[in-house]
Amino acid sequence: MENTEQRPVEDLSFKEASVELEQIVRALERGDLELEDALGRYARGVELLKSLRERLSSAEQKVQVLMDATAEDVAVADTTAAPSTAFVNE
Amino acid sequence: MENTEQRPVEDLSFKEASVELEQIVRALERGDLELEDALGRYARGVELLKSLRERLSSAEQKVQVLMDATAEDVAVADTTAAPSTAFVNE
Amino acid sequence: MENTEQRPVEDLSFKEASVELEQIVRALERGDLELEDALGRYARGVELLKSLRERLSSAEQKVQVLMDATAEDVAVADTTAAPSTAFVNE
Amino acid sequence: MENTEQRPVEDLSFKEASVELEQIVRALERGDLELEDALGRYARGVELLKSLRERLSSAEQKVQVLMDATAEDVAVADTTAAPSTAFVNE
Amino acid sequence: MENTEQRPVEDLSFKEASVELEQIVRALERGDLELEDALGRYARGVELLKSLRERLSSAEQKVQVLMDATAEDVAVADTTAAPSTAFVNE
Amino acid sequence: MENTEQRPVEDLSFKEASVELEQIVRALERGDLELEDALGRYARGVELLKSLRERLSSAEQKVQVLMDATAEDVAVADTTAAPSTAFVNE
Amino acid sequence: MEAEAAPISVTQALEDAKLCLGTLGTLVVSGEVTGFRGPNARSGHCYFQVKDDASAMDVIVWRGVYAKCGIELRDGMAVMLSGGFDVYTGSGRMSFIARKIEVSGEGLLRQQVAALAQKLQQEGLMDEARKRKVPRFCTRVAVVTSLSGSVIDDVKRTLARRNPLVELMVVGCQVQGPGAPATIIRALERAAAEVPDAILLVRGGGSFEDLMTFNDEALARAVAACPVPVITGIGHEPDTCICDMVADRRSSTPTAAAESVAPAIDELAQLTRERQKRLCAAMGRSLEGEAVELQALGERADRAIQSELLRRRSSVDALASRPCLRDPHALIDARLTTLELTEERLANALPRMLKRSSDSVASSALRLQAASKSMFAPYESRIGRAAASLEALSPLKVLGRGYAIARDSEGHVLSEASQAAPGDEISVLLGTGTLEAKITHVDETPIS
Repeated sequence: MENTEQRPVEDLSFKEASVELEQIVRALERGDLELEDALGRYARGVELLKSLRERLSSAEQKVQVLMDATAEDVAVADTTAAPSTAFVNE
Repeated sequence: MENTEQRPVEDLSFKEASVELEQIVRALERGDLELEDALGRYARGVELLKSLRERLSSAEQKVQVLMDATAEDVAVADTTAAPSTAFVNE
Repeated sequence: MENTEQRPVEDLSFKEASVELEQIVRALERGDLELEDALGRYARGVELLKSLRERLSSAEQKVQVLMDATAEDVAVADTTAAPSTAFVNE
Repeated sequence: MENTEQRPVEDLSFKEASVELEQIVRALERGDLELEDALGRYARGVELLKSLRERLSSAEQKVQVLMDATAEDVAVADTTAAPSTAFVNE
Repeated sequence: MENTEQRPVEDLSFKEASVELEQIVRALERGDLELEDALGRYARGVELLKSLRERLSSAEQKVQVLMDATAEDVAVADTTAAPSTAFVNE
Repeated sequence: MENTEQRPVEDLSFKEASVELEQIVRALERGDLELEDALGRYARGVELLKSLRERLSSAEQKVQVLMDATAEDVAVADTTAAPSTAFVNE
Repeated sequence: MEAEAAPISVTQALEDAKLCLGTLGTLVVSGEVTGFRGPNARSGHCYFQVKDDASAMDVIVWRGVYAKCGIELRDGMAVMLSGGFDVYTGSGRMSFIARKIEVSGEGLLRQQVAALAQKLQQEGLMDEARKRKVPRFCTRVAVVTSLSGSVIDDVKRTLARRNPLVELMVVGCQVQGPGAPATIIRALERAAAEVPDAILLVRGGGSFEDLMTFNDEALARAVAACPVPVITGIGHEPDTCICDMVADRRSSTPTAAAESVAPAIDELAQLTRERQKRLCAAMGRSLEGEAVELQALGERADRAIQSELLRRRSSVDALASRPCLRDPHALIDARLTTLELTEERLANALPRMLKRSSDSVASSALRLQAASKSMFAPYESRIGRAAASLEALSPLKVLGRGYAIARDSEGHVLSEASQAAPGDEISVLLGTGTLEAKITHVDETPIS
C-alpha cells in the first residue's frame, strides 16, 4: 500500500479517479495483497466509486440543464424569427 | 481546458466562434477529455452555439430588411419609369 | 471588410460602383467571409445595386428625352422648310 | 469628358462640329467610357447634331429658293420662246 | 475657298463672272468640298448668277468708233455711222 | 526457538502472522523440537491463528459494511437522476 | 527629085517626124484649156487640149511641171504654154509637151495671187499651228472696215441682235483702191492697240479686181503679224483672198464673222440657267450627302448609347441575379446548416462521453463488488490450512495417550531426574488436567 501518494479523492480528476479505481480493482482481483492493504484499497475504491458516481450524476444534471436551456433558446428564436422559420426549423 | 486564452464570446467573430465550437465538438467526440474539462467545454460550446444562433438570426433579419427594401426599390422603379419599361424589365 | 477605403456610393463612378459590386459578389460567392463581413458586404452590394439601377434608369430617361427631342427637331425642320420665296427677291 | 475644351456649339464651324460629333460617336461605339461620360458625350452629340441639322436645313432652304427661281425662269423662257428678248425686257 | 482673291462681282466682266461661276459649279460638282466652303462658294455663285442674270436682261450694245489718223475717213465715219450714234455716245 | 524476536501478535501484519504460523507449523512437522520449544511454538501458533481469524472476520465485516454503503449509493443515485436514466443504467 | 523614095518603116517614119518636130524649137502657144480632167490619178500627169476658135491640140503637162506652175488648170482658162511637140511612137499621136504654163489676162492676176499664196504658205504664215485661237466669247471686238457702206451696220445689227454684251470698237479704213492696204494696215495697228479679244477685218463682196486689196502681200503680213486674233469676212463665198488664208479665222461674210465672235445671248442665258441648275443640284447633293452622313452619325450615336445602356443594364442585371445577391439567405442558411450539424454533434458528444464514463464506473463497481466477495478466500484457505496442521501437530496430543509433562516451578520442562531435588514443587501436565506435586525422591537411574 503506497499510502504516501494517496491524494484526497476530491483532489483527483475524474480520469485520475477512474484510473486509480481500475488499478485498485485489478490489484484486488489479483488477490496477492496484504489483507490490510486489500482492505485499505477496497475502502479507497469504494470512496473513488462514490466520488465518480457523484461526479457523473452532477455532470449529467449540468448537461441536462444546458440542453434544456439550448432547447429553450431555440424555441425563443423560433417565435421571434417567425417570418423566416423555413431554415430555422431545418 | 485552456482557460487562459478563452475570450468572451461576444468578442469573437462568427468564424472564430464557429472554429472554436468545432474544436470543442471534436475534442468532445474524441472522448479523451477529463469530465470536468468536457463539461466546461460543453458549457462553452453551448454558449458559442447560442451566440452563433443569435447572430445568424439577427443576420437573417438584417438581410430580410435589406431584401424588402430592395424589392420596394424595384417596385418603385417599375412604376416611375413606365415609359421606358422595355429595358427596366430586362 | 476594408471599411477604411469605402467611399460613399454617390461619389463612385458607375464603373467604379460596378467593379466594386462585382468584387463583392465574388467575395460573397467564395463564401469564406466572416458573417459580419458578408453581411456588411451584402448591405453595401444592395446599396451599390440600387445606385447603379437608379443611375441607369436616369440615364435611360435622359437618353430617351434627348432622342425624343431630336425626333421632334427633325419633324419641325420638315414642315417649316416648305415655301421659301424669301431668297428670290435677293 | 474633357469639359475644359468644350466650346459652344455655335462657335464651331460645320466641319469642327462634324468632326467632334464623329469623335463622340466613335468613343460611344468603343464602349469603354464611364456611363456619366457617355451620357455627357451623347448629350453633346445630340446638341451638335441639332446644330448641324439646323445649319443644313437653313442651307437647304437657300438652295431650294434658288432652285424654285430656276424653275420659274425656265417656265418663263419656255413660253416667250422668242429669241432671247425675255431677258432684255425684264 | 480662296477669299483673298475674290473680287467684287460688279468689277467682273460678264465673262469673268461667267467663268468664275462655272468654276464654282465644277468645284461643287466634284463634291469634295467642306460644307462651309461649299456654302461659301454657293453664296458666291448665287451672287454671280444674280449679276449675270441682271446683265443678261439689261444688256445694251456698246459701240465706240476709234479715230484713225487718216482724216478723210473721219468725215465719212460721222455721216455713215448715223444709225448707231446711240451706242457711240454711251 | 528465537524467542528474542517474538513480537506481540497484535503488532504483526496479517501476512507476518500468517508466515509465522506457517513456520511454526513446519517446525512442528519436523518433530525435532524440544518439547518445551514445541509447546511454546504451538502456543504461539494458537495465538497467531486466533488473531488471524479475528482479523479476517473483522475485515469481512468491514467490507460488508462498505459494500452495503456502495449499494445504497447506487440506489440513491438512481432516484435523483430519474430523467436521464437512459445512460446511467446502461 | 526622087520621085520614088524607098519605103521606110512606120517606126522610121515616126522617128523622122519626131526629128522634124524637134527642129521647131520652143513654141509659146496661147489658147483656152478644154477637156481638162485634172491630173491622171495614177501618174499625176495632165492630159487635155488647148484650143482657139478654129483648132485644138493635145497637151501633156508632166506631173513635176504641173506642180511647179502653181496654177489650177480648168476648162475655159486662157493659158500660155511654152514647150514643143512630140510624137508618141506607139500610136503616132502628136502632143504638145508644155514645160511652162502661164495664165494670161485675169488668169495672170490669179496666178500672181496664187504664187504669193504659195510663197506665204512656204513661209508658214498659213500654218494652222501658228494661228491664234479666237475666244468663243469675245466681249470686246474691234471691227476694221469701211465706215461707209452697209457692212459696218450689218455687223452692228448682227451683234446687237445676237449678243449685245459684245462691245464693239470700229476702226475705219479704205477697202479698195491702190492706197487701201496701207490704211487697213494702220487700222489694224490702231485696233490692236486697244487689245480687244478679236479684230474683225470685213468687207462686202466685189469683183476679183475689187478684192485684190486683200491679196496684198504687205497687208497679208500685217494680218499674220497682228497681236490680236484676226477674223476675216471678205466678199462672198467662194472668193478666197490671201488675207483669208493668213487670218486666224476666215468667215465667208462680214455677218458670219460677226456671228462667230460670241455665242448668242439666249445661248448665254441658257448656259447661265444651266449653271444655276447645276449649282443648285451640286449644292443640293452636297447638302444631301451631309444630311445622309449626319443622319448616319445620329443613328450611330443613338445605337451606341442604347447598346451601351443595354450592355450596362444587362451587366448590372447579371450581377443582381447572382445567387448571393438574389438570395442572401443562402449566406446564412449554409452557416445555419453547419451550425445545426455542429449543434447535434455537440449535443451527442457529451452524453456519449458520460455514458462511456458511467459504463466504466459501473463496470468498476461490479468488479469491486466481485472482489469484495472473493478477496478473502486466499486468506481463509491459508488460515484454514495452518489451523489444521497446527491442530495435528499439537505436542499436547501425546498426553492423551498417557504421557505427561513435568515442569519445575519456573515452568521449565524437566527432562532429567537430576534436574530436580526432593522437596521441589513441580507441576505435571496430563492428558486432561494438571497435577501439582512435591518431589519426594530423585532417582537418577535411566529407565533402560
